[in-house]
Amino acid sequence: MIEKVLIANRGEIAIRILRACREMGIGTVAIHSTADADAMHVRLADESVCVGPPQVLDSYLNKNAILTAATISGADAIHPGYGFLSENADFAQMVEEHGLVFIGPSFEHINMMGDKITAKAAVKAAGIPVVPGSEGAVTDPAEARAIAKEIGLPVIIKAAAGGGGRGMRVAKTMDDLEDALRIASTEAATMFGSGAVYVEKYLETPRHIEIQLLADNHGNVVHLGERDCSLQRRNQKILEESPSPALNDSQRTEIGEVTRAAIQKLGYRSVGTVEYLYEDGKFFFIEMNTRLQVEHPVTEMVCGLDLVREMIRVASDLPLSIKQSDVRFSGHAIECRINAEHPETFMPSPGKVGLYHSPGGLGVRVDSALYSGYTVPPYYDSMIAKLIVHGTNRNECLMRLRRALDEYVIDGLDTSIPLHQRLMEEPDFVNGNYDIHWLERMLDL
Amino acid sequence: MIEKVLIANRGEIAIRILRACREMGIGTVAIHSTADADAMHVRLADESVCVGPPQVLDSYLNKNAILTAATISGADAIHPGYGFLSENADFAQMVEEHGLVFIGPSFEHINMMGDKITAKAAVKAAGIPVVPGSEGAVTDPAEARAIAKEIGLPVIIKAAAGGGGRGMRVAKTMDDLEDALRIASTEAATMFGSGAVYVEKYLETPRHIEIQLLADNHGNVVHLGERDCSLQRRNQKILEESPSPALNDSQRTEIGEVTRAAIQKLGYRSVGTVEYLYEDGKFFFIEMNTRLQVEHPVTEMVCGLDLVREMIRVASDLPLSIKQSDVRFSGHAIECRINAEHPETFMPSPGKVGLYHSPGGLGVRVDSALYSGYTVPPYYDSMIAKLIVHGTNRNECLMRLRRALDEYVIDGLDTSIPLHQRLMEEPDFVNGNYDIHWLERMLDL
Amino acid sequence: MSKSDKSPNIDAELVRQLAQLLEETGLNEIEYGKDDWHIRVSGGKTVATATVAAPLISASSAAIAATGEQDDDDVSSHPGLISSPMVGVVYTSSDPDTPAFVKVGDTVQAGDTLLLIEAMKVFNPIRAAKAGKVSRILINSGMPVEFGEPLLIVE
Amino acid sequence: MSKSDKSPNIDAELVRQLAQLLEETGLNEIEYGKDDWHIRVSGGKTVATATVAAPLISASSAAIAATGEQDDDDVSSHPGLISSPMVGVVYTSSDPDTPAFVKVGDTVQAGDTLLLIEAMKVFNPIRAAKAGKVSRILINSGMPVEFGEPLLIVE
Repeated sequence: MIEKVLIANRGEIAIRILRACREMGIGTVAIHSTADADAMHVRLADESVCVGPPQVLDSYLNKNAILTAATISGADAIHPGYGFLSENADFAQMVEEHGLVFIGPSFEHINMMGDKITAKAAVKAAGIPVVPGSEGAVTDPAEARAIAKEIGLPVIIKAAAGGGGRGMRVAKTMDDLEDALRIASTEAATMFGSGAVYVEKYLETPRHIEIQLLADNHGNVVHLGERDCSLQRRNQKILEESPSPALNDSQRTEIGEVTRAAIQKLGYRSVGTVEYLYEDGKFFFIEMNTRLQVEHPVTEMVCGLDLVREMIRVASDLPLSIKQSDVRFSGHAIECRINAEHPETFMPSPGKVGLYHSPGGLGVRVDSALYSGYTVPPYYDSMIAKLIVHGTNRNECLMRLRRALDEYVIDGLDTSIPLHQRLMEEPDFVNGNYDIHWLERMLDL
Repeated sequence: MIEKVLIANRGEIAIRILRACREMGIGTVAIHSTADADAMHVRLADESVCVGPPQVLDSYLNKNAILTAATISGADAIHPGYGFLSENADFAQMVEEHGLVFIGPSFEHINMMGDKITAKAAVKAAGIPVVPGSEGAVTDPAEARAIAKEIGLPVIIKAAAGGGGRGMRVAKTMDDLEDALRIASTEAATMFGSGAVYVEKYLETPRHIEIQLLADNHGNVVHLGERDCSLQRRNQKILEESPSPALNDSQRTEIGEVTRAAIQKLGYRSVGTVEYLYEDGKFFFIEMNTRLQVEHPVTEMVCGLDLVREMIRVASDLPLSIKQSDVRFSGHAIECRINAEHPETFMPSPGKVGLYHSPGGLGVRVDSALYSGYTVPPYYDSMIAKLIVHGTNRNECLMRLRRALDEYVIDGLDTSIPLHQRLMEEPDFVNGNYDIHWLERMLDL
Repeated sequence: MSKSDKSPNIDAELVRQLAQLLEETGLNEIEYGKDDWHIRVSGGKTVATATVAAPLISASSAAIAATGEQDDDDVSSHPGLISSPMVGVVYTSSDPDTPAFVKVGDTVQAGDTLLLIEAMKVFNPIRAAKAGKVSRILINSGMPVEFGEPLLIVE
Repeated sequence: MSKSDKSPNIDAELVRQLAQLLEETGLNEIEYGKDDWHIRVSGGKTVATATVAAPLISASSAAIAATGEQDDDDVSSHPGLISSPMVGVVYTSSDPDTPAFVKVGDTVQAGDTLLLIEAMKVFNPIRAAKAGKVSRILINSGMPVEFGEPLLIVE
């Protein structure tokens, strides 16, 4: 059994993991950069180790330092959280080679899903619906034209090694196609070290719907329903909900089961998320995230499960605590990501927090590393809090979210709370009538 | 439909009610004394009215002022919360006579349950098990002796009009009996304006177990399971949990159904709680509380219901949103009452709050009116926060509670947080092995 | 009666006022605090700072704003202030067709009725505690008043 | 490495020290603030107050306590301080049977090896950046060190 976990992350997710460990009686080691010496995750942990200067490459991405910290603190497992080293197969492998437990999937699966082309081929073979497009990397414009003719315009060109929406180009006409191919390939080479790209059908008004999975080392895989993450700005999720207002029960059950069966076939373990674009009743694979996601609490709230606890159980070789037939979806949950940024200009707003007061009461959960007097450092992600609200149905959930947003006080910084408050008043959002472009249209971007 | 509710209370319960109103789109009017001008319930409400000076008799118990405040603010309903005027039948009647809705039971039921002897007779007739004892008021020592012989010693003598554990005397021998009768009667006359007392069998190591009920104007009554409130100090509840570690499913179903049927027979409406002493597998009626209780969130957490919302629905003549067959008990919940008092000496500790930081994360709910910089006034109840935690089972709930207590920061005051932390380490408590005297024994009182 | 208002404000005017006073008096520093509110300005030409602690929502100023057009800052501590002893609706005369009991400038005797406050259909007279001159009337007839709300000043 | 510690402490020594300074200098008041930490003492014989704001859990002082017996307050800003450039285990000699690279009082040249830090089975030499005299050694051989932890002082 795991007795001490080093948490290779910072901010709210480090605290999320720390809480799960503490509730399981497991010791915690926080790592931090010099900029985070006063951070809440350091203050709450049983032990902490400074692993480097503020720059992430030398601290939170510093594999050697983190492994050394694990060794000298006597941790027997490492939880990577999300971001940073969470999908770094080399790190996962190093952790295992050091005789420590990596709380996550095998490095082989991280590798498989890390390359878009390999991932697409693997999940397609396992039965997951994919977007029509090139089978592999495309460099020849003639080949690209042939594919575009076959699958129909518009098409999108994506970096094989990319992610987070970078290195993408849309071609609406055949004339666009050649330029788009060249630019995307150059960008991909610069950003990801490989110019390999692929061509796919471009969906005009899709929703982003993802299926949460949970698997153990004993062949058990369950799906925990979907999250609708269509509210995005520059491919960054802003608000997530479950269930999706767009799906009915039979669609939910069907895509859940298709995904579950495929992941079982792949022999995957730990948590994972298969992301889809959804349009006109059809699902198209985007990518699989081989880690805990920012929005995992939405699923926890509707399923009554603790996903981090399950990850730790799986990493200890225990079977899942539930079977698919035990999974119950209850009510509706929404997560608002609260960023330290101006709600209109989106200018980052690090700095010292004045009064901090989080909302409370029935159905309200706050995951945050903020406290009164804390200084949000300028070096890291701007997400400073997650407000997650549960209600017996979507309307109750929205009403509760509205009152919780009104109660939330974060003085001293600009935050995206006013943006969320504005969303609550938008008829399209209230009616669940939005796609992945809706938010940017609303913001006039 | 109710459009604006005046909340005739203060502190966390005023905020609890305000939140439910806001989530139903209902306007809120806070009342406050001059001492509470800066209180959170005033700050969060849509409107507020100062009804009097700090002394409760002139403010929160000032019926005329509160009704006038309702009139001039245009409220159409009054929610009394708990304490203060919540079980004052005259007030409930005045509210109705003014053409306003009293969000609670009928004043007749408040009256019925307000007098211990009437209440006992009424619930006994409706099928609820009662403690063996006198049928009515007893003043004659000979009669008391006869009853004591019949039901067996020890016996307890209680004020008919009493409550909250005051005006009680235990007689362990026949010699004690006469004195106990005289003293109890004198105390009752002084405290409650009536010297009427009754004699009951005294239970030596009972648990306090209560059944939460919910009833509408259409004859529907559901029970929402039990709460175990045996952790008490001087008859004040300190910590409550549901389900009780002492009951099995069939006992739970049986006492729930017996209570539900009786309350249905009485034609009761709104929320109510039937309190029992439980010993050796048997239940004995203590009293019925005709109001929302402090510990209602425990039930909300295991049933996934919003009791204040249900009260408001019932007051609007709507049917209950659930049937008995819809009630699902899920996991385990515990509430810690956090008081502004020394955790060992129990000396009240009003004053200015320094840093305030409430715990967050999965399964944690905080109901409180505190904020950083708030001054807890010395005039009112010392309860300043309720920490309610849910887990999939009792052990998970206890582990979560432990970590949440460790995260809770209330600087500047003595609070009972350390007492709760101590409880978490007590093997008897952890094993669920406690009765209503256990806490006082542990505290060496 | 107060409508709540969420944004805590820095009172820039107050800062300016203290800064002026500082120059005028030649003092080095002025510190001024009240309950959870604290200001300190120091140094004639250096930075002035004001901190308003903790008001989650500053309802109190809005509450005052509802009571009349006057600036109540000085009113609340005025020795001649008569405040409302109850919640109710205030009337300046016994019925709409009758002249007001008093107007600004009137001289009153102890025991004179100044206003009526209706609560629960009972009209409660507000009487002068001592003789004096009515210098300000802070309410309008028919207006709801809270407990403790300033009504008028007799000095 | 820091074990967390929940009770914020009043630094009584600091209060005494400032009280002395006050008497010595004849000042009326000394106010001293730093980040979320603030102290103010005033009046030779009147009350001294110290407030420590916001430390949810003061882990930082415990972190320092683990690095040696010395008081590190002055050490951290010492111009001759050599801090650890990495997380690892520090060694004062190349193996247990060999004498230490340096001891207090030794004179060193730029480039001399002072310590080794082992991280991931690699022994990294910590070398003197400039010539000088070793005035303090703040670690013990075999001790784990954090990034930035004070190791020794060469002046």
